[in-house]
Amino acid sequence: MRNKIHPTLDSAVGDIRDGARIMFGGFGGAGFPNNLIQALARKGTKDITAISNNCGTRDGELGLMFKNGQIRHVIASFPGPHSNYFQEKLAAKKVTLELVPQGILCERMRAAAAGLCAFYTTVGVGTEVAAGKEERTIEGKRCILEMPIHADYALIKAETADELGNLTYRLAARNFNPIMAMAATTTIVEVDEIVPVGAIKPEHVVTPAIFVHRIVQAKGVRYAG
Amino acid sequence: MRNKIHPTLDSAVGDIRDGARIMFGGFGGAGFPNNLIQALARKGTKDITAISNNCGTRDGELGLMFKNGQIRHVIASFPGPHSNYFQEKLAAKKVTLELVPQGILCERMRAAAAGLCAFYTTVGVGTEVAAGKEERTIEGKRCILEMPIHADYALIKAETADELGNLTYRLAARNFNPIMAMAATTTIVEVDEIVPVGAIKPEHVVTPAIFVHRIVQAKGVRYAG
Amino acid sequence: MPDKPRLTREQIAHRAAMELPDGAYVNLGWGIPNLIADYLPKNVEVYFHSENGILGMGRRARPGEEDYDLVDAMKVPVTLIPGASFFHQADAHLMSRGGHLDVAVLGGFQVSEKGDLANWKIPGAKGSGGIGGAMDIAAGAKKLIVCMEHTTREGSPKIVRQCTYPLTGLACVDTLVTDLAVIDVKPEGLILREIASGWDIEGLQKLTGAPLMSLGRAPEIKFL
Amino acid sequence: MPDKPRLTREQIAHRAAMELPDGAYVNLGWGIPNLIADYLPKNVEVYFHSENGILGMGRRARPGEEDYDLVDAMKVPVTLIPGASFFHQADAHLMSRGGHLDVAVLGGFQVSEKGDLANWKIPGAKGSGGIGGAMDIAAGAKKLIVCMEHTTREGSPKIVRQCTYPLTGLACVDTLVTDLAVIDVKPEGLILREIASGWDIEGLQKLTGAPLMSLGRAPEIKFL
Repeated sequence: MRNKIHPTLDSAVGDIRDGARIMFGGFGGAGFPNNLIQALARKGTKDITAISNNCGTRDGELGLMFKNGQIRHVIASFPGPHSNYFQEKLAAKKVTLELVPQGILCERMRAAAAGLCAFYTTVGVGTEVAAGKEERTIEGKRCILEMPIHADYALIKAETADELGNLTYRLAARNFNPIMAMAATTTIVEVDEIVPVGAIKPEHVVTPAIFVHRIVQAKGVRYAG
Repeated sequence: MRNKIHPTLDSAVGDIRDGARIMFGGFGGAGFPNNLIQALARKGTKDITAISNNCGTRDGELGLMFKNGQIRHVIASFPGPHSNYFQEKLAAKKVTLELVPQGILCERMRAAAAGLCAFYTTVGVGTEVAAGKEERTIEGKRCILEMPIHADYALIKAETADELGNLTYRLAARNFNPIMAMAATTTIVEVDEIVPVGAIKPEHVVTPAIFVHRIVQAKGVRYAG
Repeated sequence: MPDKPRLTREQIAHRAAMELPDGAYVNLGWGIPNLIADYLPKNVEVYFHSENGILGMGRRARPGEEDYDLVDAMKVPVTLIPGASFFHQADAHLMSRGGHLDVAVLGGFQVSEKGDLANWKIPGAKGSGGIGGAMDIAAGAKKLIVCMEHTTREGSPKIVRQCTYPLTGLACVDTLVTDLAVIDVKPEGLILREIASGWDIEGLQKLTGAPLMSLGRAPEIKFL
Repeated sequence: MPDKPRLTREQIAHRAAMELPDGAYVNLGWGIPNLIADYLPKNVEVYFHSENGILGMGRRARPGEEDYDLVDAMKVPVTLIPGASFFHQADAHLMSRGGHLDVAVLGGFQVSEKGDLANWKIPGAKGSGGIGGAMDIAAGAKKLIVCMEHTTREGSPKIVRQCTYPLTGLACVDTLVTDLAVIDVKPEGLILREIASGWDIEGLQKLTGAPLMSLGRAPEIKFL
């Protein structure tokens, strides 16, 4: 049996090299892998392409990554007015941004996860997000072509992992985490609790172990802001 | 509150008109809406386009629909060697068939569910299923364009529904059922048990109630073949 | 000369709440729409969807009741109603984009006579801006209601022939509830359905950047 | 003249089982691949995926133990190992198509020297035929192994320059395990890795419809 459990947060992110494409889970303060983000800050990986719904808050979530200047490019749907470190770096042209509608962000990650090459959607037609994208009419509807978003790593947060890597999530802390787990080449999860194999009922597994490559238990750091 | 619970199988399928496009859940003997199928046989709806992985067995599952001559066109991945009534009708040109790779069948239904217009896949490139489909190369990969599969109705089987229509499934009887529930305009579910609202933990719901329009309790008829 | 009275933000929300049919699955956007849940008629039960993966959202959490794993799309701690469910964000947007929501209510900066919506970015505003879930919801809801003031603070019409702000979606708005009127967007144009007390269509037209039509004299906005 | 001995179907399965790395997520197709689970080396733990939505499938159910809600892709009642999970069929094929399976093992009618696979339809056969999950799995697995007899019952090669049977996928096969050889499909061609006891490459080539290459003398197939 492959042992996926890492003893420390630092070992779990230990091989993430400069220039990596990384998905970061979480939405609205819930389900962010804050402890893994802090480990990545300690490691000092640079030139990251970050794929995340938000760009963090002053002190929380991805904020630290921008404060440290570790991120070069962002793919996000709502960077957020409180993402001050991101906004500063963007204004100073030290970070570039691709804005993506939230559902299309999910869908492009899922396309990567599912081995699809591209898809057509009506979302964004006639708006700024259609710029540079192929447009055509299908079944009478104007639609644009959207490409998969792949990543080298997903850093996610779950409530419980069993020792094989099956995951469950608490309440709305689920959000982007299961999608990113499926989409990235290597998925690293911080969890509140690791339980023995068999402790999660097979019908209750949300992210099957096949999508999880590294597990680390972390005391949750939470940011309400 | 909308009451989704139907008193009888017959009332649950009562408005299904000739020519309807219907998805039928189930795979390998598990999770077939056998009681709803029998009600549809009693009703006698004709010229059905059936979307289902299999075409039933001699006595089971969709077999009855073919025996009765109720189905005109089938979209399936594996009609099956034991689908004798289907094979007879096909040989007699009383039924037409579109064969679709199983995962693409799922994905085309999901595209309908998710409001996507079309998608490109490498699956089927260079094979019979690519016939008549647009081909192009994306990121160096040959791929073909696949269209959503919509349906007027999904007839599915779940283990438990709460009174709002939240569903859970037993073991591998889940299979196509949640996908079809999302893809069809009207989803009709037969269940072993209807439980009070709140009896299913929100994290354990597999098909949220938004996808379920009619619920009927049915004693399960099961076919092992 | 003081203006005639207009609806408050709460009254706009109240009037919009009356558009929700019993049993509907509903998504409420930022701003005025977020006030709607407080004004549901007693005999109407609706199910609130949040694009972060909740169906069956209840009222906001009271002080001391907050659980920051249970927040809405505005990051505000909420509660659940019995029969709620959780799912991941892709399924949440499958619901919004795939036509599963009966009604979505969004805020708006501009709405065109064709029902184009601009609600995510003010030209020239500082910062990155952010789209969030608005484009998916606008594209996919069975019925889209926009709640907004009828004019900008400077008095310019927000209902226009052609949006000049960055667009959220084309021809997506079905109904407008403003502080002055309830207006349906139809193929033939903007149809005035109700008008605020004390106003007439001529006065309203002056504050509206696209032609308003009316089937007879539009009744006053009333609150249930 | 009786032929030299060939591997039995069970021995093909046994040899293919030795290709599975510890911890791998694996899908086994119909036919010979379905026998592989019985031949896993003791120190190797793999997780079996079934396209009807199971990860962590165990052995087949014993008489009296059958539960017809727990069947594999062949409709045969199976069991679960601890740590199993269920998911819907779209997620099951997201796994197969999206490159999440470490190894898939399928049966084959024909394999070309480029790794094209034909395994779903015999030309001229009666009935509808059926694709099932084979095309998705062939397109998406990280490594695709095909298990089949080296020749048809009539003695014709099943390894060919160009498939004449309806195709399952293009350039998808990585390794072939037949009753006579283990062969890797490489950009430079078919590389003989191991050969059945008593056979040599010249004899094997006569039964193979495409050129075989070998790095030195290929060793005999041995069983762990």
